[in-house]
Amino acid sequence: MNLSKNLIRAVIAALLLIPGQALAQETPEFASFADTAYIFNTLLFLIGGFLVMWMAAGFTMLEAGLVRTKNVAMQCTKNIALYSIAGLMYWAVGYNLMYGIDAGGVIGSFAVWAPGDPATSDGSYASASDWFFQMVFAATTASIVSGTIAERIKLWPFLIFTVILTGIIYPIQGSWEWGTGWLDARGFSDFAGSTLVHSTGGWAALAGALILGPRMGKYPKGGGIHPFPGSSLPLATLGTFVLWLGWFGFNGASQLAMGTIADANAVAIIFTNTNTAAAAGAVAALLLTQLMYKKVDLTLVLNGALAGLVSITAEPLTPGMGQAALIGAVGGIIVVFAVPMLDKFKIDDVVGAIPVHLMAGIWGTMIVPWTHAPEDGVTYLEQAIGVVSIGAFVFTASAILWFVLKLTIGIRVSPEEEMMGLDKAELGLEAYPEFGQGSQRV
Amino acid sequence: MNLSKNLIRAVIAALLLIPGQALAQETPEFASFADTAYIFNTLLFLIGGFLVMWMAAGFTMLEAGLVRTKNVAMQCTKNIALYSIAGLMYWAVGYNLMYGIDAGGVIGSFAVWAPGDPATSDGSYASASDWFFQMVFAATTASIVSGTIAERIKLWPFLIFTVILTGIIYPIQGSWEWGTGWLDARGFSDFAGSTLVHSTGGWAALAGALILGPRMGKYPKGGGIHPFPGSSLPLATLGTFVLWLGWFGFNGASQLAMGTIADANAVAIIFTNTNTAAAAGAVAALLLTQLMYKKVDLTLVLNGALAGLVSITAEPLTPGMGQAALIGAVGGIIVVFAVPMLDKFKIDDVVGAIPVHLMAGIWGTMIVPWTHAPEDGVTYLEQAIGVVSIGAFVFTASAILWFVLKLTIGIRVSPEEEMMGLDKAELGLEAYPEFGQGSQRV
Amino acid sequence: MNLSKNLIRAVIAALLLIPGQALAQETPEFASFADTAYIFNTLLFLIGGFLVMWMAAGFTMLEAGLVRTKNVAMQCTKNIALYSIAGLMYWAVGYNLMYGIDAGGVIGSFAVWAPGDPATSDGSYASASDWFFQMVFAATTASIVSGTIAERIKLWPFLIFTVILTGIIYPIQGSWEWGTGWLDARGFSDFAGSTLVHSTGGWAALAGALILGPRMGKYPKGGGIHPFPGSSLPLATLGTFVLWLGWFGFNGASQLAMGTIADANAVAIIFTNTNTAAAAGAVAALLLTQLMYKKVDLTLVLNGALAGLVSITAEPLTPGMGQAALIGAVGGIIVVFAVPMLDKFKIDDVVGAIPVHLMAGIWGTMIVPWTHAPEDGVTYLEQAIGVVSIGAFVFTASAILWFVLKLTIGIRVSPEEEMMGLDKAELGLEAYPEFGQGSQRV
Amino acid sequence: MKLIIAIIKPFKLDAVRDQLTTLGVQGLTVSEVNGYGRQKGHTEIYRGAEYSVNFVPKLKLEIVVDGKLAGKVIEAIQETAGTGQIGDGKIFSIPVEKAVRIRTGEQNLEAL
Amino acid sequence: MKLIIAIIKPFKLDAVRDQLTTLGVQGLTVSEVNGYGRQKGHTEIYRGAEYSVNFVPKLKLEIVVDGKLAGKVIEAIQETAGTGQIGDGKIFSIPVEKAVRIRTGEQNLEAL
Amino acid sequence: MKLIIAIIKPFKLDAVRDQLTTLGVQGLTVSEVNGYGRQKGHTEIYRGAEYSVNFVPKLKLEIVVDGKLAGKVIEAIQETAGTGQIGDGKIFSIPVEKAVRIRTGEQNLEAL
Ligand SMILES: Nc1ncnc2c1ncn2[C@@H]1O[C@H](COP(=O)(O)OP(=O)(O)O)[C@@H](O)[C@H]1O
Ligand SMILES: Nc1ncnc2c1ncn2[C@@H]1O[C@H](COP(=O)(O)OP(=O)(O)O)[C@@H](O)[C@H]1O
Ligand SMILES: Nc1ncnc2c1ncn2[C@@H]1O[C@H](COP(=O)(O)OP(=O)(O)O)[C@@H](O)[C@H]1O
Repeated sequence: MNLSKNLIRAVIAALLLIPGQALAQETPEFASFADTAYIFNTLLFLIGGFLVMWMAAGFTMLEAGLVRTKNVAMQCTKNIALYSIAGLMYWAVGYNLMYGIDAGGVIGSFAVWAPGDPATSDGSYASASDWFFQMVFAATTASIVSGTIAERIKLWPFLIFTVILTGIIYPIQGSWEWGTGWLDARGFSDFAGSTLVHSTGGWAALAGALILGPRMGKYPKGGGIHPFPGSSLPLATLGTFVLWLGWFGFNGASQLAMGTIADANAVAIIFTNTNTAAAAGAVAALLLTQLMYKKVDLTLVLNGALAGLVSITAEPLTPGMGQAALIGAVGGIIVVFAVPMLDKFKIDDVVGAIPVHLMAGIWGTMIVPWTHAPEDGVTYLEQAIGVVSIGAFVFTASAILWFVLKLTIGIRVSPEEEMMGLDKAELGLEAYPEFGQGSQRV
Repeated sequence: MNLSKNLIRAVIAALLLIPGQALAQETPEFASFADTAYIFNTLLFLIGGFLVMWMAAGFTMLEAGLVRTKNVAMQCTKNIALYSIAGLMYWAVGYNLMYGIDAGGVIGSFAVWAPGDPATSDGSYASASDWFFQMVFAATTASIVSGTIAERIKLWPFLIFTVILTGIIYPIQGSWEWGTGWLDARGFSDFAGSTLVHSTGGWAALAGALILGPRMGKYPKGGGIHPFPGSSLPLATLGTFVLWLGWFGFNGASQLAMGTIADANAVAIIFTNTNTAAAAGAVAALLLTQLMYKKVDLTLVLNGALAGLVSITAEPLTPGMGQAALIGAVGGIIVVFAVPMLDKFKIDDVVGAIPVHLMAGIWGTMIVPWTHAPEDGVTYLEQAIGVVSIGAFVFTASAILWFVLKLTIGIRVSPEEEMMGLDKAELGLEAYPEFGQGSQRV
Repeated sequence: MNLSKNLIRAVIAALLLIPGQALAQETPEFASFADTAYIFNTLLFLIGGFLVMWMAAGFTMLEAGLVRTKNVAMQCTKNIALYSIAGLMYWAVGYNLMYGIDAGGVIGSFAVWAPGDPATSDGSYASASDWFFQMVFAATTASIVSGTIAERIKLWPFLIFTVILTGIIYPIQGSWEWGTGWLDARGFSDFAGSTLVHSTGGWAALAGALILGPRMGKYPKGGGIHPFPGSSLPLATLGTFVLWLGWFGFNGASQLAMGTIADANAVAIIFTNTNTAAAAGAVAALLLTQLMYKKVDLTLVLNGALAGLVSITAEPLTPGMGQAALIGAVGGIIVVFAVPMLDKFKIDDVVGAIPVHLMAGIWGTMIVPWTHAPEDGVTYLEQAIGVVSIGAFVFTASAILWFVLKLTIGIRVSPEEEMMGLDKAELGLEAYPEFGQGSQRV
Repeated sequence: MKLIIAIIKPFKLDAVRDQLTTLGVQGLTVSEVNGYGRQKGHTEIYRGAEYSVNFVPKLKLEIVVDGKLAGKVIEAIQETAGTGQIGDGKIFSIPVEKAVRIRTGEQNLEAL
Repeated sequence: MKLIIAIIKPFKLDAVRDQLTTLGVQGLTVSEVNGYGRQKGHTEIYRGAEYSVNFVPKLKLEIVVDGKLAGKVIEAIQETAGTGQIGDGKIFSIPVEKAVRIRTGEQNLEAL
Repeated sequence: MKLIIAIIKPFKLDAVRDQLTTLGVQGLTVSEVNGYGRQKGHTEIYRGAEYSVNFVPKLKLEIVVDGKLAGKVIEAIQETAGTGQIGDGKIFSIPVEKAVRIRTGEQNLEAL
């Protein structure tokens, strides 16, 4: 924090990063309004990035709250590990696989990312701020998976899956659209990732849930469903609020710029639409569970808010407030119906990630043309092509990977371990060692 | 995140929003320093807005920690629902009722809000960013109410009250001051809402507490007070820290601008004064509880910090650091005396919202003239007129509404339900189903 | 929030703060690009400041999760109190002791801080924003101490120690480097405080741990170690995520400026390096605990992430991504070995603050020259001199203070109180009164 | 001496204890238990799936008393713990052969 | 009447209760307990230090039944709670002198 | 056979268990309980209101032993669990008619 040294550092940094501009940077003064825009854009990425990073904590709390006590520490372990892995893999492989692609292409390049790589910036923002913002999206995708397949998957196969998901699978499909690959060329539109992030996470989760099978005792032989209530609803609620907060970064900074009045207005509209969709999703689930079950189900209200957020993510800018509310409310409704529907198919999704991220993600993506003028060229057909092609790729790739893991190292803990809980079985510790039966208490 | 498409989008957005300026926005370059200020102002609203949004999570955690286990899930449900409802009502009614008012007027207009409405922006910030920032204030007001009347009020009457509070009651009184209505014209001053937000929430809560009555067993027939210790003090502490953090947005962004050096300096001073008042409030409660009870009461320290924050909210800019510390410390002292005092009157305020938000809010508002130069025209008389008139309006309107709800659908759960806990009775689930007695465990 | 009044206020504020400039501020327009930079710099401090403030909540949750149930409320009390005390002491004494020093000097001046003091700003940012950012660093230092000596130290001696630490000890050593004192003059380099904040906290904690002694029963007479598992691993995980998030402010805003492209690039690089080091620290601890113990230890993974963060803090700007990963990974490795090593020496560090903050802090400081060009003049020798001299000063001063407290008011609770838990003994309440044995439940 | 085991509704604890104190009972031990009986638990809904919670939270009191006092104690519990509604609980009486106070080594009636 | 105390593995609760119901048992009381026995607990590692957890979570069932039914009840528990693996638990039978239903004051067999 | 019920201070558990093991006791069951007795609990303050916590956390040990061993077991508990301070707890002895090991069906002394 020494100012004189900072100047030296800043100059060095400038030299390292944008060699051409650094020479012009001899004074700390602005050279032009373009510089101001550069800083605003960078700031938007950084703020958006740290808000999305915070979503990793949101997923952790949501999942820790919705699994049973005996699996809480494992869920925490998986979540901090997956965020860390995403941070390394997206640097080592992911970013350039996603953005080092030719326009209209199918696959990017394999190269470690480094800041200042001219390919990674159009010169209107710091390349490192862009990397940071893109990386947290990859981490979000992995967070989605961990919730669905909780309480029965072994730690290491999950982590290996995460390595491939954040390093390979996510970047490849991402390159098709945001990397300006073939889907982008066709006219597919997914503003902040209803399909690219949320459905992708959802498809990977679905493949895992199918191959892993449900938790022991969830669907008893005699028929019916045996619910396993989550261990801590306040933690689940906290997680939902964290995700809601993070989503302002997720959608808002996906505007990718706020150096002009138009961009600033756009970011502001994205904030309001995002909030409105979430609110409408929560209220829809609130009303619907009251009507259907005569009781409000808090966990479905939480899921409803998240489904509202996922739904608006494909296009948070063009809808009016009423449209945003409607889009979000339908997301909330989808969740209330899809959660028991999955149970009917005996697909065991511990936290509801498939309804929230996959189904509401599809809905959000398909409804994009509704709020676009025809001349924008966003069509239902191209949206469907995007949804289907990304879905097919991610589901197939994930299924193959899960299968390979199953056949090699195995993906599921033993029934005894599942009964004992993953915390004791795999970690050798307990999340709340002292409560109730805790061995430490006695 | 496709750049070319984003440009199109940005232009569309600009056209939708500020038709006049959009034409001038053909290049992504800055047109002028005024544009830079516009972006800074918008950014301040957005950052302030998401910080205040986060306060909704803070209230949730604080309240979940201070109610008994059997009511925790209900408290979470109420809080996520109220934030959602505020988001919808402030769009459908609230904003224009509050800001669509003539200077010096008494009531605004009834109109759905839409971004870009010229009435909602003076052209120096994105109108949507302002809406977002104002909306989260309405939500805060409702959050205050939910804590006081916890553990005994039914879900739906509370939600209906929230609809009216955030859509009608809060905006009307808000219009008198921030909407440039009659109180503003007289010279009342409430920078960030000690009265407009906090006391308003407090009056609504007080009316509710009086009409609902205390929790069963709180004031036993034989006399005395039977405390019901909160279920989780770490969650209550977390909630307090979240609120403290959010308050930087609450007060800081109430400067409403940071596009000039003077505004940036002001926002910075507001941050330091806000922090100082909170710190002094906490330390005052710490010392006072030690002196009075020979033991430090953590829950009163938490309340003390919040009371410090409420106290400085009416004027976080003009005080010096020492003044800020004093204003906050008095807030902390008020809480330590007011909490048992309310108990003496058998007013059962589960989380201490009335001392924290109503009483410290009055204190903060009344002390504003102290730190103002006489030529500012802020007088104790006008402050008192503001406090009393808003108090009278909000208390009366709330009391009528609570009464109507009581006579129609009823506002209080049955004694059996209260004993069983609202989680089981009204939601049919449990916040921590596995701990201790949890039915799932056995 | 009245605009006209705000203008008046802003002008007053400007007059109060930067008298010279205020006259030039008659219009709300920008005067120059220098003003824009001023606002960006101020904004960086404010955002960084609130993120670091949030770390206080992170430490609270981490510590609340790692102590036993019977000491959780006390840990919450200590943490909110220490943050409050830091906020007052750094105003009353700390800031000017730290920054009111002559270049190359040994001690600053004793003076209460006030905004606008020309000594505290070089005119390129709001002085209050700088104070706020510096203050939260002092609070962080105190947070580190509270974790190590938890579960056995009395409340008041701890708070008195905090008063001196944040008001005197931290500022004096800080003045030597960031205040441009003698260490800075020699060429010592510590970008964001691996030594100045983290090791300082660690040394104070170590002195406390040695003088207090271990918790009863931790090292049984028969030999061996009796672990006391933490009460809530999800809270500990939440705390770690909060700290990780806050660290973007901690390191990022330590660039101290973002008003130029070079600075914006630097802040962005700092974000990515910070994240990478944390991720690598977590992954290193994950792999290492699996290899060493055949089980992953979540608490060490959490510590590993934090050690990664501490390690990169001395120089988050110059490393490349690979270097950042390596620096962080070594931090994670240090933790895994140092935690049991401390146990061998019977130094009882409840949360691992000494390995994380002191040891990784030394590592991070010593490795700074590796990523610097020789012409930067950062040498291993000068780094060692900085580490040793600050360590010697802080350890000695802390030890003396702990001793004086021990001899006067006593620092340790009685064995009965320790067995009963500090919550009941010192606060007269319980963190989770209803769980398990809770008296309220029965 | 008898060991009186009483299963009661949790909120009745204070009333029962007060009443027993007036009878001269100087100690008792309480545990949190789950009861299954005629009172049938309730149905919860979690994420759209109904399930019945068969067990109801109860408290179990264990009180060792002089055999001569046993009748009165049982009566007192029955009166104070009753609400007249299903699930009020049970009282069982079991013979105790020996009692020891750990602190002093006192035995039997002196130990209570 | 007998008080049957059964210490069982927690996941066997539903099976045992169902079986007892078919025998006509109408009520029972369950507590969460920790057991020490031949089943030796396990070793945990916390921050690099190993430690053994000696106690194993178990459930304790307390069932007061007609003396004539006691044999069948014990048998039924033994059959349904058994896994054949160490730690399956124990059943103890203790004589009960008196039983009272709090709600009605009914006594002994009628009270069950 | 006897069922020895011991109410002890929680931190004495390890000492008692170790001592019993040396006597040849191979199993026991522990529950968390709240005790009311001469040790009077303490006063807490919550938000300015005082209230007394009447119940003190204790552990309850249940040990079924050969009748011949009962005396020694009681003695051993009394010695190891005692601190000489109020609230040390009680030991009660109750006759047991039958014991069964669920795993094997072994009965009585063999079942312990
Ligand atoms: N045979 C029994 N043995 C042990 N405990 C019993 C027995 N029957 C009932 N209980 C306990 O008594 C409680 C109340 O019994 P229940 O049949 O529900 O109603 P009631 O007390 O009105 O007869 C049960 O929840 C259970 O804990
Ligand atoms: N003598 C005893 N008295 C009371 N409870 C016992 C006794 N022996 C065993 N138990 C209980 O029975 C449980 C199972 O006993 P254990 O010896 O582990 O295996 P097994 O049931 O196969 O003989 C123990 O965990 C303990 O709760
Ligand atoms: N008559 C009793 N029946 C059952 N438990 C008792 C009885 N008296 C005392 N206890 C238990 O023994 C514990 C200790 O008793 P207390 O009277 O406090 O002290 P002391 O053990 O020194 O006599 C109580 O907390 C309670 O759990």
